[in-house]
Parts: sequence; C-alpha cells; structure tokens
Amino acid sequence: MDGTATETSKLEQLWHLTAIADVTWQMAVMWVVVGVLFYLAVYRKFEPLLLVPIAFGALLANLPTEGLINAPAGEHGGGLYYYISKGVDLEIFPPLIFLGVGALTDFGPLIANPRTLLLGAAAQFGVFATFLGAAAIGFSPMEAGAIGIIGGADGPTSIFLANKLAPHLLAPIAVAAYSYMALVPLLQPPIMRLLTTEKERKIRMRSLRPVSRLEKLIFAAMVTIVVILLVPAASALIGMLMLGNFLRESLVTERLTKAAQNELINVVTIFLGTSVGITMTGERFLNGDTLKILGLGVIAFGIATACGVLMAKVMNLFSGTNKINPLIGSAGVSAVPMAARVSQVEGQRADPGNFLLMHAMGPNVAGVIGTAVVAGYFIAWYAN
Amino acid sequence: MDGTATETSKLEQLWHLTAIADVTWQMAVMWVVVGVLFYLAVYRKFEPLLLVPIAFGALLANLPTEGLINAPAGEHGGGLYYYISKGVDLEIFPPLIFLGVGALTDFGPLIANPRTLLLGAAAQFGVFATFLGAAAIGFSPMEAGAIGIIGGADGPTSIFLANKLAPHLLAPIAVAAYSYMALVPLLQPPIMRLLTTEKERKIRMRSLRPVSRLEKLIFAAMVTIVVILLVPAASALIGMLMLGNFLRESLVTERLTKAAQNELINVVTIFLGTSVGITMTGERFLNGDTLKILGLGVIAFGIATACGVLMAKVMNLFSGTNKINPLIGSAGVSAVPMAARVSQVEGQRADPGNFLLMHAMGPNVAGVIGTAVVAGYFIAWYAN
Amino acid sequence: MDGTATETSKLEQLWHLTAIADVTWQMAVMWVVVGVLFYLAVYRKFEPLLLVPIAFGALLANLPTEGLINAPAGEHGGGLYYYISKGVDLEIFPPLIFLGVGALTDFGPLIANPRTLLLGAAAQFGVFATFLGAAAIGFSPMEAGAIGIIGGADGPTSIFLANKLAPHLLAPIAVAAYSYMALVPLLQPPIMRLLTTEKERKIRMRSLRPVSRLEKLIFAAMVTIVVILLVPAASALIGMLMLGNFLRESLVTERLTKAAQNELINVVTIFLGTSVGITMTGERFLNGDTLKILGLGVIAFGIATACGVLMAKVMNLFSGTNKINPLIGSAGVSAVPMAARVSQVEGQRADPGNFLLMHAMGPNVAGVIGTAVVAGYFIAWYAN
Amino acid sequence: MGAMLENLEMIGTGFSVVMLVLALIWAACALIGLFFTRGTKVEAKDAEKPAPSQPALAAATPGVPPHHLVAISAAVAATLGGGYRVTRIAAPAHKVGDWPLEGRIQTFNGHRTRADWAAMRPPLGGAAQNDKRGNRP
Amino acid sequence: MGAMLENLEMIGTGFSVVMLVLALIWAACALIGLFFTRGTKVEAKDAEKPAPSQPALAAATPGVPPHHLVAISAAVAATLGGGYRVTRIAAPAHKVGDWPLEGRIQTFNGHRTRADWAAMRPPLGGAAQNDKRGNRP
Amino acid sequence: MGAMLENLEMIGTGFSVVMLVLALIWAACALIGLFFTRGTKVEAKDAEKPAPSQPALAAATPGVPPHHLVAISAAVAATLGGGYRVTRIAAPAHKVGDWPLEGRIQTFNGHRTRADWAAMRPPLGGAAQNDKRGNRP
Ligand code: NA
Ligand code: NA
Ligand code: NA
Repeated sequence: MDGTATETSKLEQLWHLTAIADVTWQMAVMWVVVGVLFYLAVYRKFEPLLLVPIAFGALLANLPTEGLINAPAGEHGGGLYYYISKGVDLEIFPPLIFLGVGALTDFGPLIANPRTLLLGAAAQFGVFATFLGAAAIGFSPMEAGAIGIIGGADGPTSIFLANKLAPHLLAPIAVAAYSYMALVPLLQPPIMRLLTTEKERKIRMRSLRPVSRLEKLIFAAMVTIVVILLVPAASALIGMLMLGNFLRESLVTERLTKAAQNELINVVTIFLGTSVGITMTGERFLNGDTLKILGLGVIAFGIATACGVLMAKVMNLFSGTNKINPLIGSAGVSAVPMAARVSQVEGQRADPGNFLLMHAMGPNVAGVIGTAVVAGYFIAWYAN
Repeated sequence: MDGTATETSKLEQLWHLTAIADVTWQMAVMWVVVGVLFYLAVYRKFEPLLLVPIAFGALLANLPTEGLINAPAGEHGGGLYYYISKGVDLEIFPPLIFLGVGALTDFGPLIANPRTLLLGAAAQFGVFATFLGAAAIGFSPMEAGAIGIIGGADGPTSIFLANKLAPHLLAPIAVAAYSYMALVPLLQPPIMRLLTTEKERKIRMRSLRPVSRLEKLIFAAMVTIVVILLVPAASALIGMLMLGNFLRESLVTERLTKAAQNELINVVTIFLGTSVGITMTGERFLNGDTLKILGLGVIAFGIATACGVLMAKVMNLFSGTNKINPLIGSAGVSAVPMAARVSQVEGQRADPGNFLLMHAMGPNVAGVIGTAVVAGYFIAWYAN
Repeated sequence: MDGTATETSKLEQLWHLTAIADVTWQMAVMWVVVGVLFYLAVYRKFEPLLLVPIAFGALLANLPTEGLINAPAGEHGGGLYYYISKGVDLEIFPPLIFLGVGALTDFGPLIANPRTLLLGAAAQFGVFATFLGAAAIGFSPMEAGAIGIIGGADGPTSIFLANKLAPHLLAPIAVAAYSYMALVPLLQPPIMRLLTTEKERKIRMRSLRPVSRLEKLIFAAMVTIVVILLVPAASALIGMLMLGNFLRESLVTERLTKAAQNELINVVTIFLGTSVGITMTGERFLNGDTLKILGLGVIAFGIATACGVLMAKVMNLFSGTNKINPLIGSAGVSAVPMAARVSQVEGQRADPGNFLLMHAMGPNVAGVIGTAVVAGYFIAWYAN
Repeated sequence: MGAMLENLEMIGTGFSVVMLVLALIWAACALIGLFFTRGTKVEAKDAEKPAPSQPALAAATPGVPPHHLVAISAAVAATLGGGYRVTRIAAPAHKVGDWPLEGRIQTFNGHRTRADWAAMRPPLGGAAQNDKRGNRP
Repeated sequence: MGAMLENLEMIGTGFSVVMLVLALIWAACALIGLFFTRGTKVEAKDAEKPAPSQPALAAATPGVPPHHLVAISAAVAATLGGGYRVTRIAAPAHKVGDWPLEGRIQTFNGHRTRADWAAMRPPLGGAAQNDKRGNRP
Repeated sequence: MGAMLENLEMIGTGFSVVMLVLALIWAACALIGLFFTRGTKVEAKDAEKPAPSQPALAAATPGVPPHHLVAISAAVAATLGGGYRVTRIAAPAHKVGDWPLEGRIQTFNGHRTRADWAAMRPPLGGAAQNDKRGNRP
C-alpha cells in the first residue's frame, strides 16, 4: 500500500512540476489567434517583421510562463521579459525604432513639394473621428485617444501612445495597427475610387526638383525645432526621427547611419514585438473591447484615407494649373511605403503612363510627422 | 631631515596609489591558469569565442581591479562589470544567446528523423549520473545539479543553471563546460569504439527526406508548447531558442534573423564571457572544488556519450530494417556541431563511403532541447 | 460675449500646450552654436561621428524638451535621455568605446619600436601643465584635472574623467576635445617646425620589424597587468582597450572583433554623443568657463605637441646612430590617426622620400595608453 | 453630453494644432526652397548640355550596381573586340529601382527585394532559400 | 542515506521527465511528418525526371555561390561561342559544403571558414590575416 | 600658495607615474622583443629568396582587393591573349593603403574612404551618394 501511495504522490509531484493544470480555455483560443497571426505574417506577409515577434510573444503569453514575466521578489530575480519589456514601459523602444526609421527615410519628395504636408495633416482627421467614435461607444477619453491613433497607421507611434494612455489595450492596438497597415492595399482603393473622378485620377503632376544635402539638413533641424516648440510632448519621437535623418543626410556619419538602419532597429524590433505580444494574454485580448478596437481601426483607416483624398481635391480648387492628383492624398495616412504604392498602382490603372510614386512619398512621410504630432497633442492634453 | 621625510611619504603615497601591495599568491597562480586558458583558446582553438573572453575576464579578476566590480555606494557609481554582470545575474544573457542559437540552428534533420530525439534524451543520463556522483562526494544537491549539467555540453544552459542553483561555482562550471565541449573529438571516440562492433559502425542509414518550411514552423511552435507545458521552468531558454528558430524558418524576417545570428549573439557573447571570467578570482577558483568539478565534468561527458550510443543499440532492437548507426548516438550530448562531426569521422573510419553527418545532426540538436529540459527540471525541483 | 471668452481661453489653452513661452535667449544663442558645430562637423569634417550627435543633442537640449531628460516621478517614467544618459553617468559608454578602439588598433608599430612609448608619455605633460593653468585661473583641482585631460586628445577618456571629476563641465570638455582633435592638422605643424631643425626633420628611421601574433598577445596582456597594478583606477579603460585588442590579435574570435569594431562602437557612439550633447544647455554652456576651457584646450594641445617633439630630441642625445625623427614626437598626443598623418605630411615636406607614418603610429597609440594612465592617476588622487 | 462637448473641443483644438504645425512646416519649407531653387535654376542653364551625355549609364543605374556595370562593359569589350558599345543593361524582373525609401520598404515589408543580384537566381531545391535564413550565401 | 534515496528519486523522476518530453515531441513530429510525407510522395513521382537534369550544377552548389556560377557560365559562353557546356565548377581546397548548421559551426568554432571566395587567397605576408582582425578586406 | 604647492606636488608625482608606467612597458616590450627578434633573424636568412618572388602582387595589395586582382588579371589574359603580364594595378586617387589603423581612421574620421571600389564611381546626380546614406548599393 505504501509503495502505491508513494507512486501516486510521485506522479502527483510530477504533475505539479508541469503546468498542464494551468491551461485555461482562453489560452487554447488564443493559440488559434496566434495561428491566424502567424498565417497572416508568414504566408500573407502582413508586416512580418513585427507580426511574427508579436505572435510569438502572444504564444509565450498564453502558455503557463509566469516565470518569464514575473517581477523580482526578494532575492529571486524577475523573468526575462520583466526586464526586456521595460523598453516598452519606459518608452525607450519606440523612439529607437524612430531613430532607425529616420535613418531610412528620404524626405526629399516632401521638401520638393511641401504642399503635400497638408495631405499628411488631413489624414490625421481619421484619428480624431475615431477618437470620437470610441468615446461614444464607451471607452474613456484616454483609451479613445490610444485607439484613434491606429488611424495614423504608424506602428511605433501607436505603441508609444497606447503605452502612455492605455497600457492595458497595448496588444490589441498594436495588432490592429500593424494588421491594417498590411491591409492598406485592400482597404484604400475602393475609397479612393469612390471619391475621385476618372479625370482627376489621370492628373499628371509636375516632376519633382532635386533637393540638395544642405536643404535636407535644414529641413531636419527645422522640423525638430518647429514640432518640439509647438508640441513638446512629441519630442522623443520627432527628436529621434530627425536625429536619424540628420545622420543619414549629413553623409559624413555613414557608420552611425548604418547602425541605426540595421543593428539598432533590428534588435529593438525583436524586443519590441515580443514585448507587445507577451501582453496579449487571453483575459486581456479575448473580450469585446478587442473586437471594438479592431472595428474602430478599420473605420479610422477609412476616414483617414477619405480625408487625404478630399483635402487634395480642396487644394486643387486653389492651385491653378499645378494640380494635385487626389490619388496621392490617401498616402497621407503614412503606412510607409505601402500607401504610396497604392497611389501609384491606382494611378496607373487610370493612366498607365502616370508615375505617382515619388509624388505620393511626400504625403506619405508627412503622415509620419503628422501622427507623431497628434500623439504629442494627446499626451499633452491627457497625460500631465 | 624634513625633506627626506617628505620624500619618503611621497614615495609611500605613490606606492599606495598603486595596487602592487594587493597582489596575492592566488592571483599569481591564476595568471598561470589564465595563460593556459589563452593557450587552449588561441592556439588549440578550444571554443575561442567563449574562452578568450572568459580568460580575459579572469585576468581582470585577478588583478586589483575592485573598481571594476564594486557595487554602487552612496553617490559613487558601481564598477563597469557591476552593471554588465547583471546580464548574467538576472539571467538575461543566456536566453539571448539561445535566441541567436535558434536562428542559427536547422532542426530539419531532427524533423526528418524524429526517432533521434530519444538519443538526445538518453545522453542526458550523464547529467543525472554526475549529479549523483557530485552529491556522493559532498556537494549539496543544488551544487550537484549545477555540476551535472556540464554533461549536457551546452554552454549557455550551464551558465543559466549554475547562476540559479550555485552562483559561487559559475566560473569552474562554465570553464569545464566549454573546455570539454572543445575536447569532444578526444573524449568521445574511445568510448564510441568500445561500445560498438565493427558491423554496427558500418550501418548505412536511409537518406533524410527534405522538410518544408511549414513543417519547420509547426515544429518550432509545437516544441515551445510541449516543453513549456511540461517543464515551465525551461521557458526562458526554450522560448528564446524557438523564437530565433521561428524567425529563421519563417523566411520573411530575414533582417531580424540576421540580427539574432550576428549583432545580438556576438555582443552578448563578449559580455557573457567576460562576466563569467570576472567571477574567477583566485579564492573561488583555486580550491579542491574546482578540481572535483573538472573531474566530474569528464565523467559526465563520458557517461552521456555512452548512454547515447547504448540507446541507439537498444532502439535497433526494435527498428526492423531501418537501423540506426550507433555512432550517431554520441552526438546526443549536443556540443553542436562538434559531436556530429565526430560521428561522421568515426563512421568514415569504418566505411569511407558512409556519411553520417546529417544523421548525427538530429540527436545533436535534440541534445540542446534535452539539456534545456533537464535544466528546467532542476530549477522546478530546487529553485522554488 | 461668452463665446468670445471661450475662444480666448481656448487660444490660451492652445498656447499653453506649446512651449514657445519657454524659449530663452540662451536657447536662441545656443541654436547658433549648434549651427556652427553642424557646419564644422558636416562641411569641415571635424570628427563628424561624434560632433554630429553632440550637436544634435545640444539642439534638443536647447528646445523645451524637459520631457526628454526628466527623472521618473511617482508612476510617471523618466524621459528617454534620463535612461540613455545613464551610460555616461555610470561610466559604461566610454569603456565600451575603448573596447571597439582596442579592436581597431594595431599596436604593432609600438611593439616594434617600444622607445616611442616615452614620446607618448612626454606628451602627457600637456595635461599637467594645463591642469596647473586651470587651477591658477580659479578652477577647482578636480575641474582643472578634467580640463587638463583635453590635452590628452582622447575623446572617450576625456568624457570618462570629466564625468567623474566635474560632470557640470562635461559638454564643453567633450566639445573642446573633439574639436581640437579635428584641428590637429592646423595646430601642430607650426609648433613642430618651430622646435625642429631642417636636418632633424630629414632624419630617416630604420624600417620596423614585423611583429608576430604571439608578441601582440603578450603585449596586450602585459600592458593590462602593468597598468592595472600601477594605476588601478584606469582599469575600466585599459581593461576594455586591451580586451578589444586581444580579441583582434587572437585571430580566432573574428565575429567578436567585428562586433566590437562595428555594432557595439557605432551604437554606443550615437548614444554617447547625444548624451553628451544633451547636457549642453544654454545656462551651462554660455558662460566664461566655456571660453576658458576652449582657451585652455588649445594651450593643452600646444604643450603636448611641444613636449612630444622635445622628448624625441632629448632621446636622440642618447640614441647613437638609431635616431628618432622628432616630427613623430608630436604624434604622442594621440588624436589617432590624425597626429600620425601630420607627422607624415611634415616629414615629406622636408624630404619627399621619407615615410614616417608607421613610425608615428608608435607614439600615437602610446599616447592613448598614456592618457588613460593620467586619467587613472587623477581619479586615484581625487575621486576616492 | 458635457463629455461629448469636451471631446469635440479637444478634437477641434487637436486638428487645428496638426494643421497648424504642418502648415508652418510647409511655409518654412517653401521659404527655404525658394532660396535653393533660385540658385538651381541658374546652374541648370549652364548644366543643360553635359547632363544628357551619358544616358545609357543613367538609365541603367536604378537596379544595376555601378561596379557590375564596369565589369560587364569590360567583359563585352574583351569578347567583342572594342568596336561595340553597351547601350542598355537591365536587372531583370520585379525591380523596384533605388528610389529613396527602398530601405524603409525592407524594414516594413520584411521580404527582401534584392540586396544583390543573387536573390534573383532560381531556387535550387531546399537549400535555395538559405539566404533568407540569414546565413551568408 | 535518506539524502541518497531522495537524490535517486529525483533522478528517476528527472530522467523520466526528459524521456517523456522528448518522446512526446517525437510522437508529435512523427504525426505531423506523416501528414507531410504523404503529400510529398505523390509529388515525388511527378518530379522524378526533371530532378537529375542538372547534376553538374547540383554537384557544384555546396561551395560556389550560384550568381558566380551564372557569371562564369556567361563568361564561358561569350568567350567560346556557345557550343560548349560547363560541366564542373569547383571551389578549391578545404570547402565544407553548405550543410545547414554551418552558421552555428561558425559561432561555436570561432574560425571563419569562408564568407567569400576572397578568403581562399594565399596569405600575403603579415597583412594577410587582417581579415581575421575584423577589418574589411 | 599652499594649494599651488600641492598642485605642483600632484603634477610631479603624476608625471613621474606616467613616465614610470610607460617606461616599464617599454622595458617589458624590449625584453620580450629581444626574445622574438632572435628567433626571426635566423628564419629571415632561410626565407630570403622566396619573399621577393611576387613583387607585382605585393606592391598592389594595399588598395586593391585580391579577388579583384584575380578578376582583372583574368580579363587582361582574355583580351590580350596570354602573352602579357599585369605589372601594376592601382586604386586611383586618395588611397591610404591598408596600413593597419585604417579601421580606426574610419571610426574617428567619419568619412568612408573605400570599403569597395564602388565608392570611386563618379557621382550620378542626387542618387549618387546614397551609399553614404547607409543604403545597400
Ligand atoms: Na500617419
Ligand atoms: Na545537451
Ligand atoms: Na593621449
């Protein structure tokens, strides 16, 4: 009898060493969600650089891995992601990503045709409209702001703001932002065609002038000064973006530019993605709020696209002969460079000889600045 | 007279600025040990990527450099390695190394011939046997566990576990683990030949089927789920290993894969190696325990090798015509890829037309998973 | 009326969201300083790798970006540079830069002609003379030490020491150090010509013997031991410098050497530069001390150059036929490799067939060691 | 209802701020651009002739690295004997040109377009995609 | 003695856990593999013929990067006039083949095998090993 | 005045320390070097003849990567028919040779000299300097 008892207790002991008993139905459901994200990222190429780490983080979050995220207690150290996630909590990773983005971005097309800044500004209306909708269906103002920013189509900015205003919604917001950025080629064209005439879509734009190094350097410094003076809460994002761009355009710090474009952004992306994913536990993700956020995200993208196109049409009323093809207005949502490519494709559908790509890069990068400004504005309004 | 007095005190003062008086005989002995390690690493190519930093760290540890490792006190900051060593103390570096290892590892041969997982499992018996021996000669159970893991032939895992169970033995365990991994080509062949017949060594194995991307991705996710469910304490190691591998096999995150394979693993290796080395002070290293650990380490390797080979022979009793060449069993100790190469060399010695390398990669990478499982088991058993 | 009142308050509110009211005249003046630094760095190529990040950091420091540097308060996290600057505060970044510098430096020319170590030592007299001058015009001894080290012409060492002895002077000291390093081709030649005769400048030196790997490895270990024993406070700098060099010369850790030479040094340089720049606020920089420091820096460079040349002449009194060309003495200030190039150019001016470059590399790298020793001495004298 | 009004005020202010900031940048850009374009137009007249003198090369640059061009030209010269001229060298297929944001595309799309010509080779069995696994080819 | 028994129990449990976990993974792998191999076998029949059609190329792949192959073939075609066929291109000397764990070998062995053909050049005096010092060649 | 004396004492001690430390390293180096040079001299005699056997190649190495050398030689052989010999290949312009501190120059100067020949091509309009923007060429 004793022997059997020992056997039993041993098996019990073995069982308690495992974590099978800790599996919840939410976890199992989340594994399916993770599978869907993996499918979208790997086989449909939905922003795989972010969605693969996010999904893998979500897989870890939905296994009994409290040892990975627990805070230090007494002489026991914390889990691995307790430390790595500090880069999100303390708002360090998104600005570092922006450092790399700045080093990868050419603002030349924007400088050559600065009117397109207004298109990038107009697209931000999607953020505000979605804010209003989110507030109307019951989210708190801070939550609504974090949700609205999805319409800005800028991953790091969304993560930055969500972490500041509504950290409990970080995962669904990040997932929505990156998923919809990948869906831009599906979401935008119907709206663009609906709001433009055949004739407008055939507008050919004047070719862009070349922009010199000095002009690019002045632009980087000027944007830094103007944005930080007017919206100081955006300084971490805009400061790093323009630091990266200044390094790039200075042409004398090639080593540093490459480090920002590669080493830094790649390593931070792995950590950022998995840190976001690891917040995606079943309890947090499997609820009505997530569905609402996914729904609001689509709306945000749609409105942003429409506002960009409409703003281009409004501007054409005042532009004399130097018309803007309204198809580049949709690129104002950022989602660099996908939205600009969509403009190009739609333009060629109307007129195969029309090359809108470079023209669309203007509003496209303007949208990045615009969304950072909006984020700064929300922080200034709510976070102090 | 006064002048002379001043002169004396000045010299004295000068002397006190230096640290010559702090040199102990242990330090001098350790310099010889460091010299031996340098020789092995540089001229005998014993895992130089780890042993050179470890040996250099040991050199620093055995000079009067308390300024490098002192904790912060009042408004004085801590020493450089007070901060860098946090990556070992907080168990951050070994999982990051595993992230890179995962991105560098192809589990294809294992997936194509999953039977070889049992060989990787069998080799772990060396860990347990050595645990028993270490406990028998007076080490505490936790120390014995940390020593036994040397038989797993996996550097980062050994460091991870030693830091958790017996941090005061970290240096000798790490040195033993990496040294013996380098000695695999000397240690294994006699045991392999002793335990196999000429006929067995000539067994030719069926060629491996190709493994598709999808199957590799499913494997990475499946191992993550199974291991973390059953041995949750291994989640940091297995989670990062499989994250790296998933990035690699997804084929859509090339930038991140490269970052994990290069930037991240290289920089962390420098810091990990020197952090381990800097714990290698004379007082800690020059004692009977170190010799015992070095001795137990050899035994651990020997038993692991033997168990791998014997398991292959046992499996052949049940395998019909699809026999396993027992020479690949020894590769189950991990020590990737050296142990697999040893299998290849020994196989060709018996039959020059026999190519066992890819077959041996199966148990070889299985051994990595197996050792991580053992480490998780030890942690679950002792560290909570 | 009510409507207007609301309008007013709204505008007021808007105004308060901006930071325009926080702009001070010092900021505006500093923008000009930043412009000058950008001009020097980008168009005159004054050490752009450091000066571009420093200047951009200074731009951020002189915008109302307290959100970038504020300490954490309650549940609000700190600003981005509160965290990044820790790498300077805690004296982590300069040793990491030295790790990369060690991996990039070939001590071969020094080992082949070790006499030139004395030239590197002599040039350090500039540091002490400037210390005396700074103390005489009213700086405290610790401040004077931090200022004097500018004469060592070694950026990371200057930052390391300034942070330890006089953190409030970090920015002007770093700017002076890097600016004057860039000015070496202008500052040194007049002094060199003044102190040498035509005949001396035409001295041809014996060609250097090749130095084997083993000798280079012994050198790295030996310097580590000697310097740390005699000046333990220099251990962080010398230890990392020689670790990098040992990795390089071992020839068996290529991955790690490349990581130290590229990834690590580049990323740390971005963070180090901007962290230094961000301390450069108007209040701290726009005062008499900065001008005094810039003045003392020139003096330091001049004296260091002169002492190097004079030491070479003194050594020639004892060297029989194996004379030293005193033009290589000036390379003892370090400023690697610019000072060595200046020696080469001046040498060819006197005799177009004379190649002094490799000979000048000896004192040049000796100056790096010398300055680290001086820094360690200052720390030992004052910082305990 | 008060909350809704407050939200509307917030939105009104916010959208104004965004439009204002970007419009200010526009103005600044236009001003700075004016200065730069005045200079360029004068230069442009002088530079009109030499510019189109190497059209073949210019047309080829988007995709094909210049040192490959040189190598190809040398090979052609060696083979055909010097009397011929390379008029067009094109990188095949789904080339995107090196328009400036290519780097960023790579970051945000995650599939490598072509860092080298090698990527264009046909896949050779299972090992063919190893370059996407980050291993050096 | 009690301690020894306890240790033995721990070992018994532990080794069982390891065997169990890896056996479970084996089972899962085998199951998944079954699904995949069924598909492959059908494909294999169709693909039987085209596979061995390019043996020369296949034999050469381990060492020689494919774009070099293409370049070499093109050069040969251009020089010899098209009637010839390249039957074997080999990278000389201590080639290791590109079996999949090559990357990991590099990490754990620390001596570079060959990232580029350049590494194969004979050492040219003291400067020859500079590539191992991390400098760009 | 006391402060000045103290400072002078500090300087005296300090400069002595620096001279002492570096002189000690000198002594150690000289001692070690003695051992190494004795060995070399004997070897040198044996090695006298083979060393100067490839002067053309040796002269060229500072700037031009060896695999480019091979390619150039091959091209020349193909063109001129084999009876000719390449005696000098030079990388044009502000070449610094690959003296050992080249890497450090790059770090501290911040303008790339030439990691590849590509950098030497003439600038082709605005896109020409993209390699300095860190993009892959
Ligand atoms: Na946007
Ligand atoms: Na193992
Ligand atoms: Na110096």
